[in-house]
Amino acid sequence: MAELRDEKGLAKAERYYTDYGVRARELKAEGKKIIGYISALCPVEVLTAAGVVPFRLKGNVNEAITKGDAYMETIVCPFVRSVFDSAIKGKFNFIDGMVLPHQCDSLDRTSDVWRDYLNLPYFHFLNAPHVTDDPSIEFMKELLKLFIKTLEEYTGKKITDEDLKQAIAKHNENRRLMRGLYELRKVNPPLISGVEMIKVLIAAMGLPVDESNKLITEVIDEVKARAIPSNGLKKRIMIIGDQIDSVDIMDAIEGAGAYLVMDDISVGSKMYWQDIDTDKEPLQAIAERYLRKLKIPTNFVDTGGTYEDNLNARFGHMRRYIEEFKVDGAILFIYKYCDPYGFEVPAIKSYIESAGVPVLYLEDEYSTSTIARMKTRIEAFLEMMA
Amino acid sequence: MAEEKKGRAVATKTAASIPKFVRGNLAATLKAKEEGKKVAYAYIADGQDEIMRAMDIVPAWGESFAGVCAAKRDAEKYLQKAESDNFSRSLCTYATCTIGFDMVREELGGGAVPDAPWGGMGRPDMILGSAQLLCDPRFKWPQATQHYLRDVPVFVGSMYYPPFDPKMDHHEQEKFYVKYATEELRECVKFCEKHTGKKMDWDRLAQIVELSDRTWDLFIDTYELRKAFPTPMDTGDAMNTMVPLTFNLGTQEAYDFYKQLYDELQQKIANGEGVADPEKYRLIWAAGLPSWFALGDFQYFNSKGAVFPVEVTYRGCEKIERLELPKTNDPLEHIAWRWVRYWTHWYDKARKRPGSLPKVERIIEYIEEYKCDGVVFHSAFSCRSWHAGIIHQAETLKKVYREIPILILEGDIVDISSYNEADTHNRIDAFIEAVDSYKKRMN
Amino acid sequence: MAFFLGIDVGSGYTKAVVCEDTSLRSYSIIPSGGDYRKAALESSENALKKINISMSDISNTIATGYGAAIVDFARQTLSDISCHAIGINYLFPSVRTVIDIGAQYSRAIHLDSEGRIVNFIMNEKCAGGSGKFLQVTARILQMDIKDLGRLSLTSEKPVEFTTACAVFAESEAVSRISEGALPADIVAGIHKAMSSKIIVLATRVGLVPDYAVTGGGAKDIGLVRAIEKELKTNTFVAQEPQITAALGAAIFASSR
Amino acid sequence: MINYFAGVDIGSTMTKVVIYGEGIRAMIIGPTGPEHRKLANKVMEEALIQAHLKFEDLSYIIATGYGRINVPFADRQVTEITCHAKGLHSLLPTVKTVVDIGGQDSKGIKIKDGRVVSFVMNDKCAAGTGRFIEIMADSLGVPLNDMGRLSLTADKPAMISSTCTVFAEHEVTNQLSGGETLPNLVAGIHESVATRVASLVKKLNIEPDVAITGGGAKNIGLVKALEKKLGCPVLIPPEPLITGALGAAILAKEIFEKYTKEGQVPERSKSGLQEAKFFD
Ligand SMILES: Nc1ncnc2c1ncn2[C@@H]1O[C@H](COP(=O)(O)OP(=O)(O)O)[C@@H](O)[C@H]1O
Ligand SMILES: Nc1ncnc2c1ncn2[C@@H]1O[C@H](COP(=O)(O)OP(=O)(O)O)[C@@H](O)[C@H]1O
Ligand code: SF4
Ligand code: SF4
Ligand code: SF4
Repeated sequence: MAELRDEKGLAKAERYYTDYGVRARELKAEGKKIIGYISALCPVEVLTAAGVVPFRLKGNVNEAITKGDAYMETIVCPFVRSVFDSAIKGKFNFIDGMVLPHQCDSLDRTSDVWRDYLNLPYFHFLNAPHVTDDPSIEFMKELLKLFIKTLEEYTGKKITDEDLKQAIAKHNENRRLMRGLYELRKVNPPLISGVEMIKVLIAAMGLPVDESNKLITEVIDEVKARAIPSNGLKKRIMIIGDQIDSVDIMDAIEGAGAYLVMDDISVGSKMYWQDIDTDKEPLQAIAERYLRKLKIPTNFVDTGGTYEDNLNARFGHMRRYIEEFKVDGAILFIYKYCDPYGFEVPAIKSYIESAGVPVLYLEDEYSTSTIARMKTRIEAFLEMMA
Repeated sequence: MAEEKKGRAVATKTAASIPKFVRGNLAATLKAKEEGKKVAYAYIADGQDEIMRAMDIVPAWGESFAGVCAAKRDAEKYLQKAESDNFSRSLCTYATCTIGFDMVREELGGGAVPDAPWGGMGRPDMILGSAQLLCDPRFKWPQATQHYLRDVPVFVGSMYYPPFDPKMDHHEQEKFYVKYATEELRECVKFCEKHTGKKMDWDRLAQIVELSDRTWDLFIDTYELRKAFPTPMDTGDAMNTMVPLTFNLGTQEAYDFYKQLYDELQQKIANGEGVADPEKYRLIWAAGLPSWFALGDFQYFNSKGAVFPVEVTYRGCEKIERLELPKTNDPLEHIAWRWVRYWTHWYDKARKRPGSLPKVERIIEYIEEYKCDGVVFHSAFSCRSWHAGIIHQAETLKKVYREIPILILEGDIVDISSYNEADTHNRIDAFIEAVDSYKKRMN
Repeated sequence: MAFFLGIDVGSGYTKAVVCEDTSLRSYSIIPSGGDYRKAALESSENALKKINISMSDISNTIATGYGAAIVDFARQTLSDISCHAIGINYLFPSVRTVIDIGAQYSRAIHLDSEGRIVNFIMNEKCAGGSGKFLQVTARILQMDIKDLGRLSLTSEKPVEFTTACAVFAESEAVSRISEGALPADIVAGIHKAMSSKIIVLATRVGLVPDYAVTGGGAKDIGLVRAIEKELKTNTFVAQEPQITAALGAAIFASSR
Repeated sequence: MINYFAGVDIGSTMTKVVIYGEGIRAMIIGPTGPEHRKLANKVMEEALIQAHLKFEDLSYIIATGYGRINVPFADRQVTEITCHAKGLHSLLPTVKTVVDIGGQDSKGIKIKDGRVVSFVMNDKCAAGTGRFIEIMADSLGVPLNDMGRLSLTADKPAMISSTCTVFAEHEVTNQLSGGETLPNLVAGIHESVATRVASLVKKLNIEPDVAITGGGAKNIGLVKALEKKLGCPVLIPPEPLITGALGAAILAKEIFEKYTKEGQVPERSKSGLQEAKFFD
């Protein structure tokens, strides 16, 4: 791999994206333990502190779900089915274990299936609550302790508060850097395209945090060096959804003649916008970040105030993105059979539209097989906005 | 479209009184205003029944109302209404049916909805949801409802039990799970106090909890009578007789109902009266909510000589003594323990049989005790909570127990649009033949 | 010496089998069309004529399949799952997993060592992946359905199909052709798509060897090879796999 | 001098061309073959003959429909959603909700001032599309043209319980042999499609006037069934099949005029009307 050693920034991200898991495989060969996880709800800091490599699992939109359907009902959301299908087909044969946080029924109700059929040396179901009040934080801390205990047993290494603090610092740095890259999307036209961005996001989530930090820094340097482009004429789009983790839909959006400038997806801004407080006891700080700060629909938010207050608490960040990133239109892309996102659609849609930004709601499979129809809808949406 | 399908003719007299119960529950929500009571949207098995009863809050059950709409084959208009505001068809249809109804009622000013099945439900004063078990809709549905009933406050509590992990002892964890659940129930009380303006009468609560415990016991005693040959009652009836336990827990009516059912079953056993004549095959309904619009399918089974002496669905309780609950004077803590143990009391057993699961242990135990020859699951497409993981349960059952015939029917609870009777009957026919050959093989 | 008749009224084809005691004497396969009763009569008569006997020589008749209920001259009906089990056990007693590919439905049946059904599973509300695909493909390529199999075996690069709908597979195939895809690759692509659906069913009943493929789909060697590739083992295919259920019905008739 | 514009709508089933000057100068409808480009040429040539024009007389051409990217001589591609709205608005300006039933998909479009404000499209399933009706017509042996008329004589539409087109096809033939009348079956088929389409378009808050376009609008039985399911009358443009192509042509005119007003010339496609080559 000598010829690749000079590869940097976007080129590196491209390779990590295209051959997802290539770096994890190398690290595995070096004797590192690779722990796969699903969802932005997994406290990666704990994994980093344990000295293992957190590796976010993704599905494959280009491959039909075949083997997985023999074990998992088709009423599970297609994203989860696709990840499981990839796993059972051996695409992640380099992982030593897996963490499945309790994000939603599609994950919760299939946790036995993951455990029993993948049969990994390490498996942990993190039973995170959905409610975010004080008792829930205390409960989450108990769950984190349990999580830590299982990891310690697995690695044979104690996880100290100091380890946690260091991991928190590194991941906060990671988030800060990524937000810096997002900054470069604010200009018009953005310095980095949505397609490039998703590649960086995917590449980053498959790396140990130090390498991820280095990659993002390189990308920022590379992108910053680009000539400031002349004024862009295309519409600026934000995409919203859960784990949208392939270029195809981004490509469809940009190919239809728009700039993809922002996201509220679980491999994107949802991962990077909220830091962990460093002035608190680590478990408390981690629990608070994952329950209260993380903006995912499975963290129940109720202000006790008016409905309008609740909406602001749940979706206010999207309005801020709209302003900061000068978003002209939003695409809400939800997978079928997803209750947590599905039940939010009317509320999100009307909330964003009330900010004067039109919303295209797409409910679809996790598959490129429907991409042609998606394109038509996206093009029509852009024509509608023109 | 309201082509009313004749409901299933029930086998027991007691079950025939169920429509009265259901109507009564719906009517209570409409009458509550006159009586100065508060109405709460509530969700079954959330552990909050006794709190509501103790505070004279009238529960309005969307799950019951949507079931009624489905059974009357009159849910489509509400499903469509919800869909018109972008609620996907793949979401829980209890929720989307009820939300559709809410939307219609709001458009009519919040009062009665003239053409609603059985008069519909009254507008709630509060919504009492619950996160985590049992499902996502239990907390997303209340939130989504608030989009249409903006002034109605929402409470979402949290009732968790430790997940099963063959490598991990759950007993340690139970304590902090119970502590958490107790605190969340306390939050629920606070919320109810705030929105009813009343204080909780803790003695009354304790009495109601005690009554529920007795109802749990009586329910199980009654249902265990079904072990008899021929069984005096099958799942077709149980989908009705579950109503008092599920929707009226903590009321004397519920207790009395099971007393009456108990007596009737004993009588039938004495007379040797069964559900099918002759009873040739005994099946277990091993998971899944029923298709409310197709309860007649149970009769189709019966017509083939097949009966269901036992089901997992809606058997939402257990003999209290079997749960070995720690003593406590706090009724909320008692509810929490009862709730957690209801799920975990199968765990030790499951751990003893390598590769097994608690849900599978339960099925095995019932197969053995009720002498079943076949297993039927129903997979409803709009509810992941009870229906995702069924394939794995079936596989595990075959692996750790034995190759018993299994039928997985696919359908929905409310949405009739993918149901095909002829098709379902064909499948049942083939399954009965499989059960028949299994019985021959086992002999 | 007695004659027994088994009739399988499938959604696509109606099959009649005449057995003399338990040996197969003749059979007939005709399209079911709209009138199942007529198809049942016609196929029975065809089969009887071949060995110069008439209905009155038949001791017992069993009907099976989608339209079995309409066959009023049968003494009894039995589901096609059971009939497949009996038929396969008669032909290949070592088979434990039967994969049946019919016109609308595909199913997998798990048998015990005595040929009794242990479990079965079939596709549900959608005909995606069923034998209908083969008919559609044959029509588009303007070929006889019989020749699809061999053509498929010559493919080097099967086309990836993106639709699972049996109806839209047609338009997808058409546009692939217009993009220059070779007919062989189209057929092989269809076979691949179908076999991956079918394997899901087989996996769910347990994947116990030996395997047999039955139904009209089993006549397609390309499809059978695609299935074998997924199973990583060979399968049994009868000389006339489409009559398996009818044969089972006739055998069953002889046992009554 | 009049400027001429063309709209080419390559649908999954039909290819439609409209030439627009001041008013419609030509409209041609032909079946869509697998070779879109070749066919687009042919239909365009026919349209030019009908309009007595040469290809060079066309100032701007827009392609739309499912095969829109396969029209090399078009100057721009626009989705059928925008084009249907545009076309329909020019024909029936009071319409706010458009239902388009085509061969491969059904759509609902809400329009305001001739512009799309929201839309829905069906899933990738043939149920609820024109294809469903075609297949049923075929297996009943009824010409597609007669389906509508036939269903109007039904006394009680047959209940078709399968959603899947493949299953429904068998169900229909069975019912036919079971003695169900042809009109009742055809009406049942229309009800089945109308039910699916209605539940699709009901996702948009339907506002009157409602119109139907696309091939489905040629079928009066389907239109009646849809009116029943939607609970309101439905308008039909004079030649519903060409709505999309007409919209494309009008859009071509608008775009061209916008450019010329600003003193600019829109960029044109370099490909002339030569036949495209497929298999080199
Ligand atoms: N000669 C053949 N070669 C390949 N496939 C065939 C052939 N004949 C029939 N088929 C396939 O078999 C299917 C019919 O199979 P069959 O078992 O008769 O189904 P059913 O019992 O449902 O009518 C057809 O849909 C077609 O796909
Ligand atoms: N004369 C007619 N009578 C009834 N239906 C028709 C008629 N002509 C076309 N159709 C229907 O219209 C459909 C094609 O409509 P069209 O809008 O052209 O679709 P697409 O744009 O996808 O090609 C066919 O599937 C057919 O069902
Ligand atoms: S898309 Fe929805 S159902 Fe799927 S994993 Fe995400 S939250 Fe869960
Ligand atoms: S358990 Fe299932 S049916 Fe009940 S509310 Fe939850 S999702 Fe709906
Ligand atoms: S996708 Fe096609 S095969 Fe499947 S149900 Fe729809 S029409 Fe039938």
